[in-house]
Amino acid sequence: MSEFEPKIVAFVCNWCTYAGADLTGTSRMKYASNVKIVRFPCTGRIDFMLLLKAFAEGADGIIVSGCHPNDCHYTSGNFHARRRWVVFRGLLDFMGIDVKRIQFSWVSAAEGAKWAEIVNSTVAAIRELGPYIEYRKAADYLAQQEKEVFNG
Amino acid sequence: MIKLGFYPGCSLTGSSSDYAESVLALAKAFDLELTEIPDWNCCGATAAHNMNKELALSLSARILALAEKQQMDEVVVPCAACYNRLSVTQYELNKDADLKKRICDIIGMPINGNLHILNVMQMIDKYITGRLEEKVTNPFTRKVACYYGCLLVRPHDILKFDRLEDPQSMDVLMEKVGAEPIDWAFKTECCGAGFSVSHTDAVAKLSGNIVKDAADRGAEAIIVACPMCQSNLDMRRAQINEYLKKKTDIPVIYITQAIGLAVGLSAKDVSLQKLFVPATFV
Amino acid sequence: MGNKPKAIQELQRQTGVNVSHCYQCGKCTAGCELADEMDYPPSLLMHMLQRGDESLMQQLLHSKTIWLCVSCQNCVTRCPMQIDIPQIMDYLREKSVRENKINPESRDIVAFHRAFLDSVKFTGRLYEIGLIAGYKMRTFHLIQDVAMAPKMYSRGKLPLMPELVKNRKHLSSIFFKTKNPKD
Amino acid sequence: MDELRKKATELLQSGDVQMVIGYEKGTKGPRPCFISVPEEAHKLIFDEQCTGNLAVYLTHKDLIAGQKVAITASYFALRSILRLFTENQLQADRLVVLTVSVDKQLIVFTAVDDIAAYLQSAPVPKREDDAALIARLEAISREERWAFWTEELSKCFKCYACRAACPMCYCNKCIVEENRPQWIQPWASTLANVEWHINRAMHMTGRCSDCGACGAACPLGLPIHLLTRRIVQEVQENFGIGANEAVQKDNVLSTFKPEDKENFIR
Amino acid sequence: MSKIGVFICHCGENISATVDVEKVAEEAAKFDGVEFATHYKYMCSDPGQTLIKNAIREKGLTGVVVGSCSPRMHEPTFRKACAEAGLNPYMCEMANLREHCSWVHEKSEETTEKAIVLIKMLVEKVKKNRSLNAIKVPITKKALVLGGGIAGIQAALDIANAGQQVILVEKDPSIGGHMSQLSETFPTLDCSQCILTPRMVEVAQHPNIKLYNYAELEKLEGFIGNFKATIRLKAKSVDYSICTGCGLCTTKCPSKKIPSEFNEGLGMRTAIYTPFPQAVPNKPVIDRENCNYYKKGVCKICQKVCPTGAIQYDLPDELITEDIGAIVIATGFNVLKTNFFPEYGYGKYPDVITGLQFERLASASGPTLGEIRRPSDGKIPQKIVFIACAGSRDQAKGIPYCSKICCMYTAKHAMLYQHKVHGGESYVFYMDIRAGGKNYEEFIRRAIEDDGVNYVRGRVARIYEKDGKYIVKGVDTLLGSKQIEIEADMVVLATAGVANAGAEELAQKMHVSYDAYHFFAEAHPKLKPVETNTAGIYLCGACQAPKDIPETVGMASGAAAKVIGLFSNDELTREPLIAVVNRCAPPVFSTCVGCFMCQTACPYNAIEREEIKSRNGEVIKTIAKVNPGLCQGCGTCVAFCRSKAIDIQGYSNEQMFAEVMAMLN
Repeated sequence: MSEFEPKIVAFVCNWCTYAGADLTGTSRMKYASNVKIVRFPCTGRIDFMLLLKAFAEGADGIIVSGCHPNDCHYTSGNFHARRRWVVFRGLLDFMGIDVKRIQFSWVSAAEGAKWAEIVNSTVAAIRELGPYIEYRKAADYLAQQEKEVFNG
Repeated sequence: MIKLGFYPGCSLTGSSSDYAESVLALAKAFDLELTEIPDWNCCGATAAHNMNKELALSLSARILALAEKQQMDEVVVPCAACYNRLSVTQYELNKDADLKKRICDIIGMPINGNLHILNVMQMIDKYITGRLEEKVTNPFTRKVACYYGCLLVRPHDILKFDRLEDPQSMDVLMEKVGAEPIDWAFKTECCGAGFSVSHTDAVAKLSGNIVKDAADRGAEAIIVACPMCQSNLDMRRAQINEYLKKKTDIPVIYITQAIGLAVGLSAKDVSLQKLFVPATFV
Repeated sequence: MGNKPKAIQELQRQTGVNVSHCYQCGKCTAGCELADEMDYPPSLLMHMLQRGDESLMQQLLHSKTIWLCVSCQNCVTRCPMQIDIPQIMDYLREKSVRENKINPESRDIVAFHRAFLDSVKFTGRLYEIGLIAGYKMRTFHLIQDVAMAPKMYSRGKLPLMPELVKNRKHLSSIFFKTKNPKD
Repeated sequence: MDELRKKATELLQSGDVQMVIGYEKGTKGPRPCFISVPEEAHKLIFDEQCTGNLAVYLTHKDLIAGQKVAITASYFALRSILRLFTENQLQADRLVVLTVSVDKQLIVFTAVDDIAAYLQSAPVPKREDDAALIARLEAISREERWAFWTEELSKCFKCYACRAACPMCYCNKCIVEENRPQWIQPWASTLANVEWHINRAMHMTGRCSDCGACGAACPLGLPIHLLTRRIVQEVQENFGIGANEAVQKDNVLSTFKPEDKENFIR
Repeated sequence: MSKIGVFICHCGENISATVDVEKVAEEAAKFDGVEFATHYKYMCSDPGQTLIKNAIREKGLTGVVVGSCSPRMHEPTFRKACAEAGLNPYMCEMANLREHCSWVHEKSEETTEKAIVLIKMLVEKVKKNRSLNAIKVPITKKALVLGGGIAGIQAALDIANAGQQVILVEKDPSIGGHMSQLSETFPTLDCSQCILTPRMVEVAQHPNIKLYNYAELEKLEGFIGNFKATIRLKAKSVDYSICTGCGLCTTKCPSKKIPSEFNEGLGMRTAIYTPFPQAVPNKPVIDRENCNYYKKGVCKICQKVCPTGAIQYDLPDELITEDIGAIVIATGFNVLKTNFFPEYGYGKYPDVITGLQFERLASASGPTLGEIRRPSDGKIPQKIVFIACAGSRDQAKGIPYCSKICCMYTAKHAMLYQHKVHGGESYVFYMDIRAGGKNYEEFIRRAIEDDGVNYVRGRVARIYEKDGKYIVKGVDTLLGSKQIEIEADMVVLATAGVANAGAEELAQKMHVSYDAYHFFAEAHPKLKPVETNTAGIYLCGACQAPKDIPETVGMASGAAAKVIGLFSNDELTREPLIAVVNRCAPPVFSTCVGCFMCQTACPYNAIEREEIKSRNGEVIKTIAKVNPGLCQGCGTCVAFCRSKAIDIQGYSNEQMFAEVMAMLN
């Protein structure tokens, strides 16, 4: 299991966390390369379906990060997002989907160090949890179906 | 009757028996019951952590463990040095799980690390202040210099007691019993502590500066809450006067003695006669 | 930490103090009670550690400074970089003892510490007569403080019999398990 | 019940409405009926068996076809109706809402607010069996819950009866029909099914009447209504908004409080 | 079939040092839809851009992906380049290979791997991009300047002199800020008031400047070119339309013992007051906290004595709204008070003062008329100690940064002291002398060489009072860390410059970001020093970080130039990255079902109702419509809309979906 390198997708907002991650870079702080960032205008834009898709397509963990409350570039996008995540997490957990694999955080444009810390701690946590095959199994089944369809 | 744990520490059983006696007398007067931690040992004081950190931690750890074993929640530790060592030890163990494990193995006892360690001021604050003023029958109407020493308030972020510089807790209490605490400069400067015997000149000098400033500013007594400070400022007065090249006769009184007197205890009750430099005004 | 000398890395591991944090403002020395007696005042000591070469480390292990430090915490309390100098002092003292490099002029202090610990080792508590006796044996300051003893005794501040901890086995085991090779 | 029939007859005769949506006796329990001539009003029944959520028909454009209609609404249907008003899907002047209270009183609502008031006063029909199942699912481990749901949902063959039965599913293009991008694969398969039901539930946030029609409609009897039910609970527990309240609010997810819970965010 | 061009930048060594750029380009070339892939040392350079342009023309590219630095840095650059080559600028995307890859990972296979994936993601995204056209919105040509210190004054004057309208809002009764408190200024030692006051008057008289003193920003809505600002005019209790500023009231006011803010507590003022003689506007306000009438309900003396009857006790706060096109934040800074320093006596020693207080002592308009006297007893200090870095560069006190101005003004203080107190002895305890700036080092040397100021390298551990002297326990680290004790008559702490109280709150009101110390954050540390990352809001002066006067003035003019530039167009082109509601063929018209829940989700009220009517004018359907002028493109509505009827250009569902898929497959 120690060999296992988790795939982690980060959904971040452009104004705080993306800028924060830029700062991590400009300050040359190092973090695990498992994480790849998808840039959104705002956490309010992040569609929960994208999280499900990420898991289905092989992500073992997900980071969702944006501006601290009251700091949203668009005033309240992050507040809307927060509510969405509350309900979403509740539902996922009820369905037995592993919410421990989704790390939500607020990282401001000034918090380069925090971003590195979030990434590294998440990578470590997911390494512990192992690959999320459980979820993908259901997906593999989907993939097969696809083949059948395509190969007539 | 409120029951509290009690750790006298070595000096209170010897050179500072007067401190112990006055603490107990005061506690009794306000019906607090102080129960000694059974079979307690020395906290290791300066010697231990100067020579061997692990030993220092282990010695203090044993005391903590014993107290916990008695289901003590709060332990009163009058000696500033012991108070400091015990608090620091508990903090270090709580901070570092591996260290805690190592030490617990050495002493062969478990430690939770949730003991409330109270110095005398904290004891008074928590269980006496409320009833203090009304009990004052014989106000301690003197100009006093409250001397805290270094161990009582530092390291600040561990002890979290009073404030960084120019602490106030003793002054506040002394005011309550009718005294007039002076604003002076050496509240937390070190008295030479552990060097009492081994480097007496240093003690004479450091304590000297303290005594001098207090005297110069017209204090009639120096109030302390630490046996080491007391013995250095009091028993070492000969050497101090030598260093200062003048005779100072300002007595060094434990806060528990002063408050004791104020609430009507006799000089005997608080063992005032044990001072080297007598408190003539009493 | 990577490219620092071994000794400094070790120090950092033991004390958690990164000596590079010190920017030599000297506030520690300014507030130190005994700096004027020290051969290397705290801030200078810090700088020697920063330079990190072995000979400087040796000078420190042989220094009076480490034994003159009273651990009053003035320095760390005021240090703008929150550098725990007392921790470093403890570390250096222990190292100095282990490597047998105690400064001759500081023997008294060390002797006192040893006597103190012996007393604790054998009685579990500090037995002042024992302590003084032990100290004098070690230092031959035979007449020092003789004047004081009677005064103390008369004031009941000097019990002639030691108070003993019942479970002394327990204590000696603690001493044994934490034994410092050179002690 | 006679009152109800009398009222229905009236409404149709007076031409106040052209159709009454109600229940009639069916082979196994009540079934929906659509009455457009006074003579048939006698068919109407309304009792505690009548739980199906008739509000679903109110958004069927082909059925309503611009007519004024009356509807006999169960407790949950009333919630749905409220919600449909909030979402601009109904016009008060083209709809007469009727219900029969627990003490068998016919109630004719004259204003939308009256419905809200009634919902507050009237007792919420209990659904112990569901509560029990939810409790059981909460008790077991996450892995077991996942096993349970994947097992159940692997059976789903996407007939969308759940969607058809839901008054809130009135979009003219459902996300499962969306193919740019193809959010959810159209064919039935465990993961696609899971995704579909998560979407269905999420889309119900703050809108669901908790009537359970989706579950009832499922030909395989999958307990999918538990998902929407859970959402209702989440909203209640986390935002303190009850179902009756939620259906009148703008929307739970389009509004917020600065002090909303965020203990899961670092 | 798309023809994508991929351009990998080495960024000198910044990327190529840890990422195998050749390999990345090589791999990228294999992605389907990629027509052309290459790498180059500096893509942003002119030849780099030409490379891209040529490729677009020659290969007929339909999309471009540049793998280089953060898009927050160069997206505009490359989009412009594409446009110049005839490709729609929004068909260009950037992959962040520097900040998010090469700089944060070690050189390794994985790092290069990641870079390749990042490129792939953007390639897949750009395939789904659509050509977009910039949006035009009108600009309200009126600027709001917050803060009437030298920064605000300079910015306001520059903008006004360019013929644009300015509203200047100052929270205090008078403009002037900290600069008006200063005595002489380094390195020229010319009198602060003398150079400032004319500017203050100019502001007051300028036809294009509307000044609101004793006012604060209450609320800010809207966006660049179209802000709506609500300003609170705090009740002055004086009707300025009648008040002649004769000052009679201030002389007659009975409560005279209020510490004067202008004199940093070293002088007193009355309850009805103008902060200082040269105040602009030179009319009083009543400080209601300290006025007898408001406290006890009796007095009204000022009203009795006022010749014009201008005093009106019942005037309430007033809220006004202004349409604004751009904003300049110039709210300045503050300095720590002496009570911040335990080791220096928690502020209990009257003659241990801050540098700003010393300015008042040294100022001809100050409480001592420019003589250096001890606040406690008015004696002239024969021995004075200046302590630099008081709070600054002090992690333990939560201020690890250098306050920048202290070295210079401390030297100035010592110099002034030596000039004013002959035979006086002055010491400066310093850690380093930071005198970067024109004639600054020379200035310091003058203090040391000509005026004989004693510079001692070391920090002071503590100060305590003894027999009317202050014992300063310091150290001289250059004497092998030797302790020194100075018996001083007075001590001046160069206390750290900190953000104004309420800066955080103000930042949140305006949605501009701020740093860990609550200073406002510039959009880019080097290339956008006067912009915030909110379009149309600029900043200048010490509200961004401690600064001296020349720097502040320069920055203020810079911010002003940005505003003037913005106002030089009648309309403003905005990025078309906004939400749109889809439309489709009848009878559906749009998958929007008109529930209008999105309206409540939109922070900008940008969503309107659109009625789709039949030929004979009856409403068939009502659907949502996004007002392109108002939409800021946050996309909250998009994630919220269950029928996916709203999508956002540039971050569309298809684009984001493609990106995620590309990353994981």
